[in-house]
Amino acid sequence: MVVVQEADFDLAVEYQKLTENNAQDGAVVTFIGRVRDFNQGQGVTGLTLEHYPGMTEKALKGIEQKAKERWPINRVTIIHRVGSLKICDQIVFVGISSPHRESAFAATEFIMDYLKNDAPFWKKETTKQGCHWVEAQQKDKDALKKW
Amino acid sequence: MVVVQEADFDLAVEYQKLTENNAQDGAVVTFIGRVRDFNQGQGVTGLTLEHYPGMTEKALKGIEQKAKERWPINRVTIIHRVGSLKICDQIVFVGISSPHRESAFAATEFIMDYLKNDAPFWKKETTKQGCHWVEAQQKDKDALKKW
Amino acid sequence: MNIQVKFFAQLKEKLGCGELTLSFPSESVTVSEVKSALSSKGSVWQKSLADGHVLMAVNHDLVVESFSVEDGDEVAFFPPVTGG
Amino acid sequence: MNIQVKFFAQLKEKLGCGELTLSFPSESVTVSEVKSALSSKGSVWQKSLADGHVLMAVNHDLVVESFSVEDGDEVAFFPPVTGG
Repeated sequence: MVVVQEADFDLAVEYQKLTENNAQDGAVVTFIGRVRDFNQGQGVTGLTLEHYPGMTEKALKGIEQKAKERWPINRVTIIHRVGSLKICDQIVFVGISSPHRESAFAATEFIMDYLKNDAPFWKKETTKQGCHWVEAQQKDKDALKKW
Repeated sequence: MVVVQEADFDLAVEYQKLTENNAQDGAVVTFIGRVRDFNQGQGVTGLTLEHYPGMTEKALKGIEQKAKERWPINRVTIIHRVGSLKICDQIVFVGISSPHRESAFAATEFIMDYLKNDAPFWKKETTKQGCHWVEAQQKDKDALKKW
Repeated sequence: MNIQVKFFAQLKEKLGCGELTLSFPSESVTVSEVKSALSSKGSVWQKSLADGHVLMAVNHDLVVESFSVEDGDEVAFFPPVTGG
Repeated sequence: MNIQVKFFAQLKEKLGCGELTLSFPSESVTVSEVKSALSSKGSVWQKSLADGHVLMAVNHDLVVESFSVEDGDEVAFFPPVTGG
């Protein structure tokens, strides 16, 4: 399941969806990305997330599909927020249930690594000195090499 | 933080502890292990978790410490339940917050892999045909090779 | 043929343009030819689109410069993504 | 010297014993010597403890057979663990 929304999400609700009526999956891995107070700017006060409506959903569904082809995972949820966010706000959720922990770990990290490179979202950070677009990082590109 | 208890745990409460007043950690990874309806017995109806009181806490703290020495992770929670559990019950929680997702993923999986090999818990499965001790699996031993 | 072209993030700001329509006499062009047509709009366009890091998508899929674009397609140019 | 010995899970069930106290005339023994002393209690003990998969702990830390045990120590024997 892929969702792109301005609204916040609730980990407990998402965990419930991954596990209700699910007696086959012994492992659930979740990842949550949050707004930090430092990043490429010092003293970040918030950020705005722009995206490419339509392509974001398609890109995320494509990444979900690749993960499902590669590992025996049963339920997958990807939620990415857009719009204005403050420090400590939640940005992204990935949750996966699987019979086996190694698949759940690998697929969750795989989805985050591909999301960071292929899903059309852009962050603009606000600091006390003004705002600037976040630069893409080489280490995110390098993260794909392990897959 | 390491806890061994009979009581259930609540993901939302644990997530809150990992993130409240925490503006430095952009990444939170959680793992939850649950009782499946199949394992080494078909038609598992539940299980009993025996442990070695005193050593369990010490072993888990040792594993937490090893993870903290190896990765820049800030908050770590390990909860393992003991006693009688039913299908779909939660067994184990590992939650980690870190400035970086790669550290959070690696450390969470590292802790689960070492917990599976070094923490003195033993599962006895109940099936319709009776009950039996779960046998340790070679793949859990092999999982340590990646660290 | 007509195609819709979109720009995002830094690129949209630099060009001062989020969306435009382009017409070509031929029945299909490559993404590279779309870039050339856009570059002729001025030095900011030329310079911004020459940046090797600019990503390209056609109908919501990432593509390379040799990808073929047809009538009615939506082509997008944007900087490396930074979500997550 | 006296040591406390504990058994868990399958091993506890096979031996019909969860805990016992052992006395040695010397001031320290190896875990291997503790095993030998226990094995002399009968064939079930001998066979169960000879299993190469049995794990050993002294004062709550996993140890190898050559590890030295002293007065008051707690020694434990148990099968490979299966938590998580």
